[in-house]
Amino acid sequence: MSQSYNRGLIEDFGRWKEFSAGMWAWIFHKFTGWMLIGYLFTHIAVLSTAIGAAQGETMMLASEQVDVYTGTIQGLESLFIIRVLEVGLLAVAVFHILNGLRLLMVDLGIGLTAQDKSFYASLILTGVITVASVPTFLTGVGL
Amino acid sequence: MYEHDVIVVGAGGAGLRAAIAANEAGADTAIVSKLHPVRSHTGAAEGGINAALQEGDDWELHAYDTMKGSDYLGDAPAVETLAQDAREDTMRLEHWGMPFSREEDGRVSQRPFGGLSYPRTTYAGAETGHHLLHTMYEQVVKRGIQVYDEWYVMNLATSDEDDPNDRECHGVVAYDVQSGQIEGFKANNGVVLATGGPGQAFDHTTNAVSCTGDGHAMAYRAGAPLEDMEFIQFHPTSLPSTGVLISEGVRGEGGILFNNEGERFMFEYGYANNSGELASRDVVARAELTEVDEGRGVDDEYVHLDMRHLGEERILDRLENILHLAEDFEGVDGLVEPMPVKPGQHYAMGGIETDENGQTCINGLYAAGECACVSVHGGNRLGGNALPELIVFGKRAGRHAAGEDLGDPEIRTGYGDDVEDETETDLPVQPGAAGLERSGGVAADGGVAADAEGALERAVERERDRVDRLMNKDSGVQHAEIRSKLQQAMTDYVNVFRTEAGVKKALKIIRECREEYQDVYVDDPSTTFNTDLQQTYETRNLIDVAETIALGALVRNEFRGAHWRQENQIRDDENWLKHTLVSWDDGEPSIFYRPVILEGEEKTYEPKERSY
Amino acid sequence: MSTQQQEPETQEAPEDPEMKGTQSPQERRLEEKESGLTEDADSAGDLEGETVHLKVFRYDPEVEGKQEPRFDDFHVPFEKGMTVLDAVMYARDEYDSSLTFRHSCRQAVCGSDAFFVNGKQRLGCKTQIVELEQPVRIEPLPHQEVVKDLVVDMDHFYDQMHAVEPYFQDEETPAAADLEEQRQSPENREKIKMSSRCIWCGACMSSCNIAAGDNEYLGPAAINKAYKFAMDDRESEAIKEHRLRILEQEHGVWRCQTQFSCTEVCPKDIPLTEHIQELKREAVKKNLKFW
Amino acid sequence: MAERYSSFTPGGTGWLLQRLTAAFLVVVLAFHFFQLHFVNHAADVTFMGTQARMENIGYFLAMVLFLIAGTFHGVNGVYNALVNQGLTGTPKKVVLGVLIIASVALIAQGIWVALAMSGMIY
Ligand SMILES: Cc1cc2nc3c(=O)[nH]c(=O)nc-3n(C[C@H](O)[C@H](O)[C@H](O)COP(=O)(O)OP(=O)(O)OC[C@H]3O[C@@H](n4cnc5c(N)ncnc54)[C@H](O)[C@@H]3O)c2cc1C
Ligand code: HEM
Ligand code: SF4
Ligand code: F3S
Ligand code: FES
Repeated sequence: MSQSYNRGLIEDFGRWKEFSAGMWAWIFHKFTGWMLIGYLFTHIAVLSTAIGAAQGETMMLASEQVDVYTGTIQGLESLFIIRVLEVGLLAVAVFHILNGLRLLMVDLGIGLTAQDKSFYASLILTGVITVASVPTFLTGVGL
Repeated sequence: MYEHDVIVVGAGGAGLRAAIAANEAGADTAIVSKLHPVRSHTGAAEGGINAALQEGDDWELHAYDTMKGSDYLGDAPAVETLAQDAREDTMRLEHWGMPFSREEDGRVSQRPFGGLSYPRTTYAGAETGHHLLHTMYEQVVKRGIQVYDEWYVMNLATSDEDDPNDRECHGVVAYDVQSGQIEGFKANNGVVLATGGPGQAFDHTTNAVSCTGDGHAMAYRAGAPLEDMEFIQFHPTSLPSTGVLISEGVRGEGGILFNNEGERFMFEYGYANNSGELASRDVVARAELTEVDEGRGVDDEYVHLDMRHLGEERILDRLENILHLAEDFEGVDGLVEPMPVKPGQHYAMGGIETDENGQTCINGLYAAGECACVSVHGGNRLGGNALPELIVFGKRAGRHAAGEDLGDPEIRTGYGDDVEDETETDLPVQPGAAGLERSGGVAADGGVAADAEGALERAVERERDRVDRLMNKDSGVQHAEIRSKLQQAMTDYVNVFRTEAGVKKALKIIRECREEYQDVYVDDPSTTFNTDLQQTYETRNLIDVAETIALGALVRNEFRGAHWRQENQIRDDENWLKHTLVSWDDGEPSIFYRPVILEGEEKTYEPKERSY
Repeated sequence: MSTQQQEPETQEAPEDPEMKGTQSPQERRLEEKESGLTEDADSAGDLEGETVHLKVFRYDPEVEGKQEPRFDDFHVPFEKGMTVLDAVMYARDEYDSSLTFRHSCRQAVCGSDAFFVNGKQRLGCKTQIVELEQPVRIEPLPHQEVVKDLVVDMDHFYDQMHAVEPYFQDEETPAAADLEEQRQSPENREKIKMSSRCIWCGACMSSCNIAAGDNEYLGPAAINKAYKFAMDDRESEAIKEHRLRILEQEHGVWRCQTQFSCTEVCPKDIPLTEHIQELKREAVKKNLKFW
Repeated sequence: MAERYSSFTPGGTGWLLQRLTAAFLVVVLAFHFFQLHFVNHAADVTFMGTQARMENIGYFLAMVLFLIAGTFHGVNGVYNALVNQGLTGTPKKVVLGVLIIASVALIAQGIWVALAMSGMIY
């Protein structure tokens, strides 16, 4: 009699089509934030080769003897897939920054009634900046 | 079984105030309500609370206005108590944090209202009732008063002496809507009924779906008389599809009423050549219905209230909320089309007969708020006088029930040597009878209840049986059918216009409903949140209440306040300065009258022509 | 399962109650109803064009066939001005009296009938049918347990409302008997005006993903309730500080991730997010004083 | 209910720091991106170049602060997100512990890297 029906998780994510702008902003911000912190860890890991480089470790890159740091970074940078991922990272970071600014505004109580518009603006701006930066990111990539 | 000192039934303004007062007086108090407190219909009140607060105003003026408004059918001790106590009790609300509208100097604002000689309607925006209700619920939370919400009170447990005046109320039987459990609630000191209005007896009302007159019917069946039930206030401008109220403000700002031929009928047909649309509520309501009856209504149902000529700017500035109401509840844009309106039942002046302390003739049974009749409103309630009634008499009932001494009441209750029996009117049906069960506490074997617990147990058993019967019966009539038939009859024949033949017809239909109700069944087999069962109970209460309204309307052959009779369209002070009382004793209602008390503390109120 | 209804079904009298053995009358009735409904489905379509198609969530823990939630179809004749509440009331009164939902005032003040209508929390009585796409899908509020049909368990919501000490606190009020009020400027009254309009419908709480994830989060309605008191100048500074302390505990204002869905669904147009943000800033300001 | 009020936790501190670090990050992150993707292309990064930049004490400090702020901001963000989803009790304490250890490790490693880059240690 005191039973009741718990609809469980469908409620949260099964209803994604019904999400409002603010909810999407929240989800994207979360997603991009996690990507960024994930990247930060990897980034430091890659940069750690600098410790080796400082101790004089070397490696072969394009049949040249270079220090591990330079070698690792340039080696990675020469991969197309890494360049694509970098563009992705830029998109993620730009969105996080723009929406982060939007959130900071909201925290200060500025422009609350336009919160959905500012979210759409962040999305569009992210798209524009990302597309515009593609040439820079893809220059000199060895395919 | 649950046990408390004071049990308050209902959690609207009156119930909450009673509970707070009883709690403050030291009683262990509980509220039992079929709705969560904040859902009560008090939240719908907009206008305000009358209280003589300002310098230059005086409670005596308030009393005078109220008496005049009541068409001299209010009892002076009650009217004066209201006017005196409203001041302090309104202030108390302010101290409890109620967000009243304010003047520049920080004092509470007051505005003029119909029928008042001084601007004394204290208000909180256009949602005074909402704030009043929430403020008092907050105080209930603060005091930790136990609230049994979504418990439907089915009946009272009273002792079963022959004379209602000797009976005692020991508690109530209630039904937990969530679980279907039926339990007794024992009240050591008293039961306060605060169940609100009976608006659902009518087809078209500004009242909530939950306003089904349960308290009226329970008290009535337990032997407490219902007083002045024929006095029903109809509001001329409610939206046809839902009954939502369009405030007088629209007409105040210059809104115009048109019939289907585009005629400004208030003037065109001479209903009110001076004040037109701004004539008093009953005049406008009658005019609208005449238009419809004579075939000039829109869709044969309503008339048009037009405010477009006021201009968008003015409308947005002063009447913005009206635009929202029309849009949300009727789908009409008041800026581009006229709004449909028709008269709707709005308020019941009558109710359970009580004295100034809120007590009925049954010992330990109290009533307060719209379900009670002290009586302050008499034949007609002034706008803004219901909310102060809730807090003033709710408080008194709560305190008295908790055992505080408030002095001897001047108003008498119940059948006694000061009443006069009804003898003249020819009643088309013998009221009552029709094989319905007897009242709450009367033992089936007619024996005297041994003690409180026994009375309560028997009452609980009786309700359990009744529920079993309704649930196990699997064919018959459904309550909704009976309810709509009843509502239709009341709106057709006991509405704004009342004729002897019409009211008699209504009584016959009510009798039919009563008979059909013998065959009612509940289709929903569940014990979880069975609203079907609850509404079946409510419908039965509505039948009882509707019958008393119609009986009152039949016997009172005069025109007073909101009650209009075709056969005698004048106020007949010679014969009718008296209250109508209908009491149900053992299923056989009797009708009697009690004279109005016009002698106040210091002066006597002389009946004067009610003209504004 | 889908049941289409056109006519109020007429209940046949049971042939012989004794023969049915252990079956209770309720069960039998239900069976009859089920079969009756499927037959009725064939005659659907007559009123097409002027009827409203509702898909209503049904569940009852006790009734066979309803224990597994389902949607029922109802076709309700349309009338001008019809609201979602009018439509479900019609369906209940004419087709299936066991259809269960809370409702009372029909004018957006009692807060009983917040439903999830076409994917959004709305008050049934305040939503015009014509504004909705058909079929109109009506479900109980998300993120609350369903008691039956459209009725959800509100206890948690009430607990959160009560948790913020939702009552005026000030010892130094003048005596009521002196008819002396506490002064409040019209500006201050205006400041708390919107926050005081809440009708406890629970729509906001239901729409908030954070409240769904963190059961202890006070939620927008309760925070707004506290805002009403915290911003009211009639309460003293000390009490305001006490209120901020309640609000800034872990599951208080900081939980809000400014999703704005509460603000979007509130039928009383209360700027909830704005109020929550203002309280966050107030709390930070107060804490800065500590350092 | 009562226990909710029992202890006074300045819950606003974390929130405020999250905002402050965010504001700081906007500036340094933009600078960082600009430096390493537009002014110098990432593909041309060499140890020499990095060392040259890192030997500038201002740049060095900025990068270390960038790291600390970023780590705090990111890890605190993750922690909040988990708590928002209803993480409580022991798991919550465990997660907090793990996150703290991870961020301390990250910052330590990062500083070591930075020192190596700037040529201060070998
Ligand atoms: C639209 C509108 C506007 C109004 N405006 C004004 C105004 O401006 N000024 C003014 O003074 N008056 C006004 N009134 C009148 C006034 O609001 C009402 O008379 C008053 O609110 C009634 O309060 P109450 O406490 O008696 O009942 P209600 O508020 O109706 O409460 C009844 C309570 O009883 C409970 N209950 C009922 N039956 C049972 C049962 N069987 N078991 C358990 N509980 C039960 C309900 O749950 C509810 O809690 C207005 C009325 C309406 C409809
Ligand atoms: C550059 C400018 C940045 C800005 C303006 C910014 C802004 C914000 C803000 C305001 C929040 C809080 C959201 C909330 O509580 O509602 C946040 C969360 C977060 N940020 Fe950033 N941020 C920036 C950079 C970064 C970086 C570099 C990282 C990674 C290291 C990062 C990782 C995160 C994470 C993980 C969260 C938590 C997300 C969640 O809620 O799940 N951010 N950011
Ligand atoms: S804040 Fe708005 S949505 Fe939330 S409960 Fe109150 S009225 Fe409903
Ligand atoms: S939806 Fe929830 S996250 Fe905040 S803004 Fe409203 S409370
Ligand atoms: S019925 Fe009261 S809010 Fe809708």
